[in-house]
Amino acid sequence: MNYNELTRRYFSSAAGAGELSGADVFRGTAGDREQGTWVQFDLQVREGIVMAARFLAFACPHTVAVSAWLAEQAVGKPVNPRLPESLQYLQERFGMPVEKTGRLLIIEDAWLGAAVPAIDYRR
Amino acid sequence: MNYNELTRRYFSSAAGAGELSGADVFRGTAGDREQGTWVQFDLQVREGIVMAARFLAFACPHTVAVSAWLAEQAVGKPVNPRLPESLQYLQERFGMPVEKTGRLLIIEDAWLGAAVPAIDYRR
Amino acid sequence: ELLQSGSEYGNPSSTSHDYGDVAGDLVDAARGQVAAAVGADPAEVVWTSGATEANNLAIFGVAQYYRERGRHIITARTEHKAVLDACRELERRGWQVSYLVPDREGLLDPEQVAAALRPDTVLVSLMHVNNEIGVVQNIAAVGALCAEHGGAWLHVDAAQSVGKCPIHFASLGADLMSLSAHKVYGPKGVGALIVAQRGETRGRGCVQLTPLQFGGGQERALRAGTLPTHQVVGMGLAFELAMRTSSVETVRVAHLQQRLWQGLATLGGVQRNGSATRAVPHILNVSFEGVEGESLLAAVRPHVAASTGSACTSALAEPSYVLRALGRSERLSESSLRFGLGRTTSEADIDAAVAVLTREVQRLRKIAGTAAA
Amino acid sequence: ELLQSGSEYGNPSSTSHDYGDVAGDLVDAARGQVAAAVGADPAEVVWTSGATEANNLAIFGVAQYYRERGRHIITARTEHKAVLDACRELERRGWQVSYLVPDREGLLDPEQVAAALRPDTVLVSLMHVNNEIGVVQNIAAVGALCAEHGGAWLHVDAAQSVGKCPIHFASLGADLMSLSAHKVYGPKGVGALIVAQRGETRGRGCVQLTPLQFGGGQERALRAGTLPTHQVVGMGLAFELAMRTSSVETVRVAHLQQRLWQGLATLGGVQRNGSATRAVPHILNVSFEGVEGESLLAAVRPHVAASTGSACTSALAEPSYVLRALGRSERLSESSLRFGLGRTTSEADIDAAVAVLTREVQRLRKIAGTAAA
Ligand SMILES: Cc1ncc(COP(=O)(O)O)c(C=O)c1O
Ligand SMILES: Cc1ncc(COP(=O)(O)O)c(C=O)c1O
Repeated sequence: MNYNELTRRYFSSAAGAGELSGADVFRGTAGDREQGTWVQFDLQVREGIVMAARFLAFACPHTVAVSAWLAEQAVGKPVNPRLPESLQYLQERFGMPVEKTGRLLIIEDAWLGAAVPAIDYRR
Repeated sequence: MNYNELTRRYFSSAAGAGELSGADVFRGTAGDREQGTWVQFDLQVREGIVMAARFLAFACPHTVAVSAWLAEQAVGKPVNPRLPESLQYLQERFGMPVEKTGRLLIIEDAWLGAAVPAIDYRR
Repeated sequence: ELLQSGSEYGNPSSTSHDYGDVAGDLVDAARGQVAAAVGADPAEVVWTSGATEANNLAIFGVAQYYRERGRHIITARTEHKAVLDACRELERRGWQVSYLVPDREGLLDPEQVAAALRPDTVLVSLMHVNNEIGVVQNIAAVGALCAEHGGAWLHVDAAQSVGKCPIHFASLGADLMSLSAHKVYGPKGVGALIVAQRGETRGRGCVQLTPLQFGGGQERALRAGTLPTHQVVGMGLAFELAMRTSSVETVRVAHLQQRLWQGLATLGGVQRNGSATRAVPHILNVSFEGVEGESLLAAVRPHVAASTGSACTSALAEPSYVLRALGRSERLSESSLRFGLGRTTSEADIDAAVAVLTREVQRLRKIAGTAAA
Repeated sequence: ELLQSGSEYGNPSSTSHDYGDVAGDLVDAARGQVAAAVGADPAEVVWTSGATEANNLAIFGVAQYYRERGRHIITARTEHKAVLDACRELERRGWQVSYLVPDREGLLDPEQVAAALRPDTVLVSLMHVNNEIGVVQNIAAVGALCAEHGGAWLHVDAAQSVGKCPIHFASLGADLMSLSAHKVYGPKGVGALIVAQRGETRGRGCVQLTPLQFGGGQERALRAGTLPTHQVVGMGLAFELAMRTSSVETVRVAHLQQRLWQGLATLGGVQRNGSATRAVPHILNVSFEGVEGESLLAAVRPHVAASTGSACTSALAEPSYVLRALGRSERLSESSLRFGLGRTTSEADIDAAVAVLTREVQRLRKIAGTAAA
């Protein structure tokens, strides 16, 4: 398997790996380690702004990289009820083979699992 | 096909190749060019002694070599109603594959075709 | 690399080694070189251990895959043993094979193929350039007939074509084409089967094959086994060089062949085998009357690299079945020599060969008592 | 040589070229080297394009030849794909195949073979050294069972054995044995099938085979095709070197393997795959808990040449069927690495590999949230 530069960079740094805790932390998880892909996002949200974001991923390098990127870009912005980019765009940017589309959906589920309650909470 | 030294020597010199003529020349032929092997011996015999011997052979190198050797060794000796050596000995000396045993029989036939009348003539 | 992988150079089909990546690039480049040299698409190249395997893969592969559709195959008496022996084996297994007989020049008339095609014909296997006499068959006409028939795939043994005459897979209308590296100055033990992928455009699907060897899924799952990178690279280079030089070289070789034939013709009692006009100049096959075959070869072989019969089958030391198929007698077939002319052949080589042959044939005719013949 | 022959180096099966004579001598020498290294007779060596072809030739060759005697074959779940895929194809063609399941250590009990043998069994095909986990099967015991049965021939895939552990064809009671050059530091694209010729002494004739590829009569008419002299010479040399160095080398490699395993074991959550005692030391296969397989490979591969699954089949990127057959879960099979240790591996390499693996597995476990696992 070959990985593009972006994927390699986020896979090897994986800067935002970890967990957060606290009353203002919203967590979303999706997938199943036993099935080969599991992703978790922790978003710390204050007044609608993402103060910190962490991820965990038992997953392939593409999935790790996309998750790491999502966590990184979220910080400092209003919490977003959708992914910041389309799945197709992410797939292209990270050079993810089509066979892995299902893993993008797992990422999306985990993301929404954290972001949607955060939004709801604000309301 | 590999040939031993003796075969190579007699095949490439083939010194006694040719024909003889005259009242004292006895000729024996055997085989058939169309079948792939044909041999002829001419023996010039005076008072029971082979004065000259020639051969012709449309044949493989082994057959040519054995024929050339037979013609050469005969000269100066009493005409011999048999081959001077056993077929087995010739086969070994000239490194002739067993598949070619039939060709030795053709050589023998041609030889006897010349030598036997020469003997009969002497009697 | 801290620990070595199982193999020295990596497995080009492996996606998990860096070695593999480099090897894969080299193999892809070679695929491109071979494809370009024969007018095929790189994706159509299936590497094999030689044209023998390619021929067997084509014939058994089609026969096995289409065995429910039909069990009739058309080929010719003058094909390479790899084709003929595979067909014989299929006959033992219940297939029927029509063996076309060429004319006295070694040429087939496409009408013979048309007449032999049956509803249950699944394969026509014919060679492009004959390895013993150099004649070139009209494959494109046969390709048209097969396309019209609809059910018969066309396999072409082109092992002798590359570098000797133009060959363009896509234009031949063939579905399968066998290639060999060592006939083009490449390494022995590597070849390819070109397997068409453009069948759709001709109104029927692409040809399908049952593999000969299984395990590992390499080469579109058509040919399992670890790819020998160095061999494949050698074949690619050889084909690229052949393509670059062949037109200039062909003119030069044609001149040499002319010179060789004219030199030998002055001997008298010599016959040229195969068409002189519809042939590549790299092969000259001559029958010498009045000399026995084995002696002829033994007399000239220390000096001239000629062969009797097919160079590939002479272990069996039998008269050439190709010449026999042209109507030559058994004797004359045996006393025939095949001369290969190529890159390293010079005019001086030709003149020396003519001198040796003239001397030795005359000597042998004297020994055989056929000098007047 | 005045005129060149058709091929660059002459055809070793050709008896009519001087080139051919030299090539034939080289091939004979290589035949002797290979035979000596594996306890076979030089006449029993049939050259092939690798162990893939050798396995296919053995399996299809026996099945086709003895198809009237019986159509049952015994093999194991942990065999190489070349064996398993050939058996699957035979199943499609109407044969029956019993796939033995090894124990959790990867070992077969000869009793399993005894229980699977049927009157119509024509072939037992088992490997000697497993390519993924290195375990060594008790082939001699199976050989005795086959001899007793009388109708079942024994084929051994010994592609991974030479240079790694002693192998002696004549003592194994096997009838057929597959070899590969590139697993012994030889060239890719060449191997051999050893075909026993000493059957008479065991009260039944020798094994017979229907060839896979026809044409030309080379290799006792069992394998047609131009022999690649340079490849075969390379294989002969590789086998001779393997034989000379293997006992010293094996001790050294065993020490390195020990060091590697102990280094990795300190990580915790690692499992060794396959028997540690009945195995060659050149292969270590380890499952890493709590990390995903593809990421594991991606993280270590720039530094350590390890592979997942069989090195030969990883183009397909599926969890190792060998580890699955040992009862490992799909996940754990995916997050397993196979390390190959050999001539060029040093202690420093091992220590560096342990360092990289420790760092990366710990990192990935942190990312995966499984660090405590
Ligand atoms: C026309 C033709 N087909 C097939 C072959 C066999 O090719 P290879 O030696 O690559 O197996 C040859 C001879 O080499 C040939 O001349
Ligand atoms: C046990 C075993 N059998 C067969 C093969 C296939 O050998 P080759 O690559 O020579 O076709 C391999 C892998 O190379 C192997 O490890």
